[in-house]
Amino acid sequence: MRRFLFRGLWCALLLSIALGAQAQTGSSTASDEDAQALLEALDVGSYHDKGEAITAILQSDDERARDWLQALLDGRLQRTEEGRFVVVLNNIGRNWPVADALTEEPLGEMSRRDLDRIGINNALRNQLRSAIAVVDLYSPRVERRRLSAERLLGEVDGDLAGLLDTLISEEDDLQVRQRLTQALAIYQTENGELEGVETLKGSLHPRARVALNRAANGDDPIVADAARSALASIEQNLKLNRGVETLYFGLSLGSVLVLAAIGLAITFGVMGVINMAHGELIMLGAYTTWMMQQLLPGQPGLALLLSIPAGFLVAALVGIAIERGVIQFLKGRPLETLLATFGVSLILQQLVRTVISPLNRTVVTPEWMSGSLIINDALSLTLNRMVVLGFALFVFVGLMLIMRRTRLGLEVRAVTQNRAMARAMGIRATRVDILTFALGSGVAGLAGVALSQLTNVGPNLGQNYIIDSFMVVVFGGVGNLWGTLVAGLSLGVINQLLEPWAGAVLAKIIVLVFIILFIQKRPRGLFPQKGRAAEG
Amino acid sequence: MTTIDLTAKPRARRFATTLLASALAAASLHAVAQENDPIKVGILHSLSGTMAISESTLKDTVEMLIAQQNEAGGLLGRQLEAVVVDPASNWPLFAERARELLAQEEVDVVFGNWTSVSRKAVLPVFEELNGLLFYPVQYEGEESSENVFYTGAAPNQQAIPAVDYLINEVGIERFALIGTDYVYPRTTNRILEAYLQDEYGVAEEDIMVNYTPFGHSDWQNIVSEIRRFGEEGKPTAVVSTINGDANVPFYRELANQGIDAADIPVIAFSVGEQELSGIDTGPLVGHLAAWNYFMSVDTDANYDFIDAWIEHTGDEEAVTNDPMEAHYIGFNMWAEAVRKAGTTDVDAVKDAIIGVTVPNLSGGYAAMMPNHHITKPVLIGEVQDNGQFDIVWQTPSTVAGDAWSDFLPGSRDLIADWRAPMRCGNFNVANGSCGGSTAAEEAEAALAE
Amino acid sequence: MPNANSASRFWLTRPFGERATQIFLGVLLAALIIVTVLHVAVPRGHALHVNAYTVNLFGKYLSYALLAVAVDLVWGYLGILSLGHGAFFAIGGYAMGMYLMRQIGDRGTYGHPVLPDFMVFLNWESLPWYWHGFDMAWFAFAMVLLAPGLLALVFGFLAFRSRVTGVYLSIITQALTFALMLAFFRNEMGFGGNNGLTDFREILGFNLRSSDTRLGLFLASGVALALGYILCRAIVTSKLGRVCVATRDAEARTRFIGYRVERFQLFVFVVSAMLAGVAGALYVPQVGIINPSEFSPLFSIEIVLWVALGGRATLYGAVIGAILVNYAKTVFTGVMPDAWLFALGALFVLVTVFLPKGVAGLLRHLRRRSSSTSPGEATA
Amino acid sequence: MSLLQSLKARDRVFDFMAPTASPVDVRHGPILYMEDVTVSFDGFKAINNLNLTIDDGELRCIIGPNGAGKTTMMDIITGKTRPTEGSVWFGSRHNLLQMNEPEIASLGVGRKFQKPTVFEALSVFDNLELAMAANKGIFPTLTARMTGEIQDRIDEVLSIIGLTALRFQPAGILSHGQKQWLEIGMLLMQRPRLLLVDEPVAGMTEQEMERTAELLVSLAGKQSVVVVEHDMGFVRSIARKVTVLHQGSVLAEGSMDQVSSDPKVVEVYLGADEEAA
Repeated sequence: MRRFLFRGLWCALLLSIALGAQAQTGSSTASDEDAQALLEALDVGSYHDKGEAITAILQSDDERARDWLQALLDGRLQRTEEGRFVVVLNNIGRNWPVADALTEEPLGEMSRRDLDRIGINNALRNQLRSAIAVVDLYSPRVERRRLSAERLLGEVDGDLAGLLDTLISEEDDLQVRQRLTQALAIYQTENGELEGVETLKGSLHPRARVALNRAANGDDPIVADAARSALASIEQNLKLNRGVETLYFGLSLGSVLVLAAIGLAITFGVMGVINMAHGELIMLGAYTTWMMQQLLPGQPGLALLLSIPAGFLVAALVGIAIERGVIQFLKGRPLETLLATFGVSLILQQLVRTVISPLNRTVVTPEWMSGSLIINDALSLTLNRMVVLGFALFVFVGLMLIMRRTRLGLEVRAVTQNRAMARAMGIRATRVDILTFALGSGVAGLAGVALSQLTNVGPNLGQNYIIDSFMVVVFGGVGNLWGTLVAGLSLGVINQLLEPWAGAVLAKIIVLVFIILFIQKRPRGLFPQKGRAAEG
Repeated sequence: MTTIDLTAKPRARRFATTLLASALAAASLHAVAQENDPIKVGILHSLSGTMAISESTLKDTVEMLIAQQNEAGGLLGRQLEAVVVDPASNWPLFAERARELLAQEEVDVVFGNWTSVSRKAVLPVFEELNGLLFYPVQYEGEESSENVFYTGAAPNQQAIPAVDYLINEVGIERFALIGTDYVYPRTTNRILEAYLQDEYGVAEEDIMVNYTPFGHSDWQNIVSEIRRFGEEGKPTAVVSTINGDANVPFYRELANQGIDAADIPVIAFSVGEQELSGIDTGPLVGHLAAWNYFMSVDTDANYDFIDAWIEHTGDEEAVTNDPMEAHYIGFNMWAEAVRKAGTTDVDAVKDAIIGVTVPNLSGGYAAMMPNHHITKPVLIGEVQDNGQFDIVWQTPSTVAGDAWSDFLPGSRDLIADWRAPMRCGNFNVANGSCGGSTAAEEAEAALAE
Repeated sequence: MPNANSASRFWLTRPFGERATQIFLGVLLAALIIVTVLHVAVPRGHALHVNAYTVNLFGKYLSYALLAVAVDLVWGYLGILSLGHGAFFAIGGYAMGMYLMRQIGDRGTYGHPVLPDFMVFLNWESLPWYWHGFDMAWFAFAMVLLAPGLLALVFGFLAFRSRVTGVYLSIITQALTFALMLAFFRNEMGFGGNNGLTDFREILGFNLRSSDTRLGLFLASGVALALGYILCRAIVTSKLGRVCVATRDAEARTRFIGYRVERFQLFVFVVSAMLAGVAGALYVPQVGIINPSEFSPLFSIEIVLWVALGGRATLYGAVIGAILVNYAKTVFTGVMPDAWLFALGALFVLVTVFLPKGVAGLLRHLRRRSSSTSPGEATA
Repeated sequence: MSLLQSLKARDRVFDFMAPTASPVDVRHGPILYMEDVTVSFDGFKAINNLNLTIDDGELRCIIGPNGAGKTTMMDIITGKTRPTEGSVWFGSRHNLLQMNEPEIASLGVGRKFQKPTVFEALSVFDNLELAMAANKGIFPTLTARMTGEIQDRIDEVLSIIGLTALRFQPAGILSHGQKQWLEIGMLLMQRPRLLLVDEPVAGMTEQEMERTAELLVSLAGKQSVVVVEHDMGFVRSIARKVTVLHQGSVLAEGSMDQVSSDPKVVEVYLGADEEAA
């Protein structure tokens, strides 16, 4: 891999010097024959020859070179039967729209059968990336320069190193300059130069650590000591970051549990209904998200936002249907509600299987939710989970407000405390039941919307969460939102703390056993609450 | 009808009974099968429950193949008739259904099963009632039954070439073996560990192994572990034997923690076109999969197959995958063997099918080996943004399936050969008996304490 | 039927005083005989012939029926809705499975005299301690009773002592079986992980792959069901049975008239668990495999449905329910795989909403005149 | 079977060989002492160092406004609630604070709830049989048989509570009053040394009340009876000695007339209640 890479960089270097020179003159365009010939060279069996061909393309300072390489990288540079090269614009389906690689004019659709890809492998892919990176060092666009600088960390070789000094001095973007300096320092450190070690002090980038390790084992004692001390301080710093990371993992897992369970906390806590179909309500929320994305192709973000109310609505409506259709007949028979709603869950699952598909559905993650928030080179927090965490808290606060501030909340609490009394005071308990159940179900729908960003959207989605949800609710204390929040988050954190040394399976088992034993000690959970449900 | 290898001491008794049973079964089959009534083809794939996702398409595949065969005039002048049952992703039910197919419906051949456990569940039934089972999914090996034909990949037809590719073509030096905790990943990873250390001298600390439960959905910790594992400077790859539903959250987590194929490529053995259809492949581009067939294979045979499939399902988006090709091959092999034998009688077909060669969809040929495994090419594909794989490497010639891995102490010196006179699924070349592994010394070890 | 109190003197013979028991045992016996005759006497291919496959199927139903009876004992008469009885069933099954594994001896694919195949290829160099002794039938069969019993004892002791009741109990029983499922999926546990235990050859020296053995197992299941039924009847018609019903309906009151409720609950719970274990042990050799999916919470809930459908607190109702549902399953998964889950789901809903007393309740409703004073027949 | 549990339980061996409760020592007269008993539910004192002694064979009425702590007091005696301070002795040998409900019950303390609770699914006959004093361990219960003397005992009680006709009917179908009676009957079956009766006549007709009165009076002497009642008329009709509880402690004690003439009592309670009655 490295062998390929360095050769790539070396020839890229020649090119870059050329480009550097041309910065004033502007680059030329090779004649179509030459261009055709250049591409012809790519269409060979051995990857070694392909490497050579790429070098050739780089050296021919053709302004289309970068586009060709990019197309090659994306596997969209293909050849027709009559041997002309085209770039595939969109490769979904059996017929693809293409454009001429040389003239860039669109040629309409072509059948897959008539096209041959110019294949590449990861090695070439790396060569191409680094080559494009070096080209991009000279790009007028800052973000391209950033990326390429990023990529050069630990990939610098002698020739490039010589070049970097000038680049750094010319570079006006601070970030790029820092990266380039680091890249250079790593190169120096690897070659056992003290100044490199100095610059790398406190840098958390893994490549820096690797370089320092090398230097620490190097033969020059002074450099070695410097490297060792640098490493020591870095290790300290890393430990801290790991701790933060694990905590974050725990909280995000916890937030998922809270989301999944909190709707249950309401239906279970207030109405004493054990809704086994809760998981399927979550699933419906997730499918709503998918639906929305189908309706609004190309705008996953907007679709996601819209599916928050939509998901709530869908789930809430189904919830009402369940309440009216089944649960109202089972007043005061919690265990029977368990059985009936379990039946409902089976039906809903199979419904999705037959109506939509037994296969999982693709839910796209919008730009602003993908990737991670980079705190430093060692710690970065994944965005989608951060959003979910925030969302969970938002839902929780929302529910709290509903329970504390609104008329409904008041009535709900009244009914929970003493149904008969509440009735006597003219609260329409049945109406409260319906609304409560709708609320609980709706929240489940919201959970589904969030989960669609983390896991499969498929018929079994619900099943994977129902038991955990019950555990969280019971552990936290039935009908107590705070309990659910605390229970969910703490279980999440416990789980993530255990996982590294116990392994995922054992961690889960330990948590379950812990909950069982805990219930023995405190049969009413963390925050017990008197009320109908509490009588079980 | 056959001679029993006299060296086979421990199994001889059971062996005789099996043959007896098979003779009886065969006789009874003849009793009911008149010349003109249709040949019954049993299909044993889950149509409901968790496995329905993967298996229902295989049922459709076999139905399609049967339809095509009938259009082409059937077999031996008789029409083929599909007998479909639903084991509902429930392992005991698999055994029950298998028994139904063989004892009740008296089918001539069965195509079915996906998971190893379901195969293990039906195995005794097929051996007892002497049926024929074609098993189309890649599996952990370590098995060769007289009544089962393994048209999926054995570890040496998938895992081993895959790491060869990683080491020789990509220059990988560290391996994270990540899998779901069941027998296929366990065995595969043990084979790979042994292989990497023996063949390439990869060091202990350069191999990381991790198992997760089915449908595992929280990959944060493991992925960040992988990230650190890969940050040590050596080029690193993940070898994934993660099963089904757990894949989506896994790849999502990879993407979100910023691990892309160029830094740490993931090569998967259980992720095919169908699985990808449920994932947003954008962030996955460049990750790898090792199979014996990809939908993107550029041959006319394949394009015809795809067109037929799309027509059969009436779904423009319908995808094909490796197990479907396995059934395609298996079905044709069986048909060929029936023609050769001139009858659907199980024992006759069992003898006839060994050595049968039929074209596969990737432009080569598949032959049935004496150990009831077949020859397959091994392809490495890279995920593309359109949910297809782009084939970046392939074995120069086809590889013969190995029932018993050379890299597991227990099975190193076992071979399977179902031709007369050996007729043995676990012949021990060391002590020349048909009685499994080097039992003697291991027995001492076990009894010692 | 005559009042339980005035029934005959010894508690074990009391149940025979009841018509329900007599009818039930009569029907069961008849069924066993008929099936046997039709299987053995009637020639193969004859319209009336019952083939090995069907016998095997019935055998499975009977073991399920025993399981259902066990669940009805705790749910119907004690009011404890256990969502974890699948666990006891599975443990009994594993105990039997381990015995059958050891019986394979050196006939496994690796021909190892001691280690089961899965241990050989997962590189276990020696037998884990908890596998010792299972090569002896008496030990294994004892474990079939003791292992589930012990689990029930410990779990029940903790739960009942701290007075975990109703929904909470149901949910932690669910947690119990879920945890066990995850545990048994782990290959380190040494129970074969997901593949479980399979490829059995012999039981007590009889070849498991012969239809005679299968007939034997079928009859054994029938007998076990009869005995289990009589035992449960004896318990519920005894004074203890009435204490259970009392506990179910008014736990505090029962305490105040001097019964240590938690001990009665524990006793019955353990008995029930043991019955479930036996059911599992009979189930495994007939289906030829035991794997962790038997621990799945969904299965445990399904068992409860059988009981609910048949009718709680009647015992024979449980049997009816178990056989009905499983027969339906066999039929529907065959003819309409897609619609099957709809049917099952609808069954859950309809039974709980419109048929709270199940089929048995329906039957009793049809013939009103029989006075229903035997304990527990009024559902709580 | 319940070996493990028996071992856990402090002071006993296997159920089936557990000794029946050792005789209650009443040589010093009183059968129940409550000394400086205090119960506080997070701060609020439901019982505030209550002192109460009941003599053997005495019939005692306890009255007091709502929240006076009458029911809590019963909970303490029967082991349902544990006091924060103080001591409760049954006779001079048994410390009730170290026993749980069943133990106390089998010692001879019977309790009738405010709201009548009988086993509705069981027949009247069964209800009485279960309540009957006997070894209530598991195996004795499992193997218990119906003997002639038990039959007689049950029939006797049935006639006392006048439910002979309904003996085989499920208790669920009884009227409210009949349930009250059945519950009293169950107390009788227990042959308790001390009966705690919480509002026995709630929801009874006049004549039912009278019969109840007679019954309770007739019981006194053989057993000690503590009656908590709101109905002043009823109390007046049976009371020899009356204790007035107020805010968890004894306000006054004595004959009905003494008590009702006590100004404190009149102030906090009677005055208001007399009009009501």
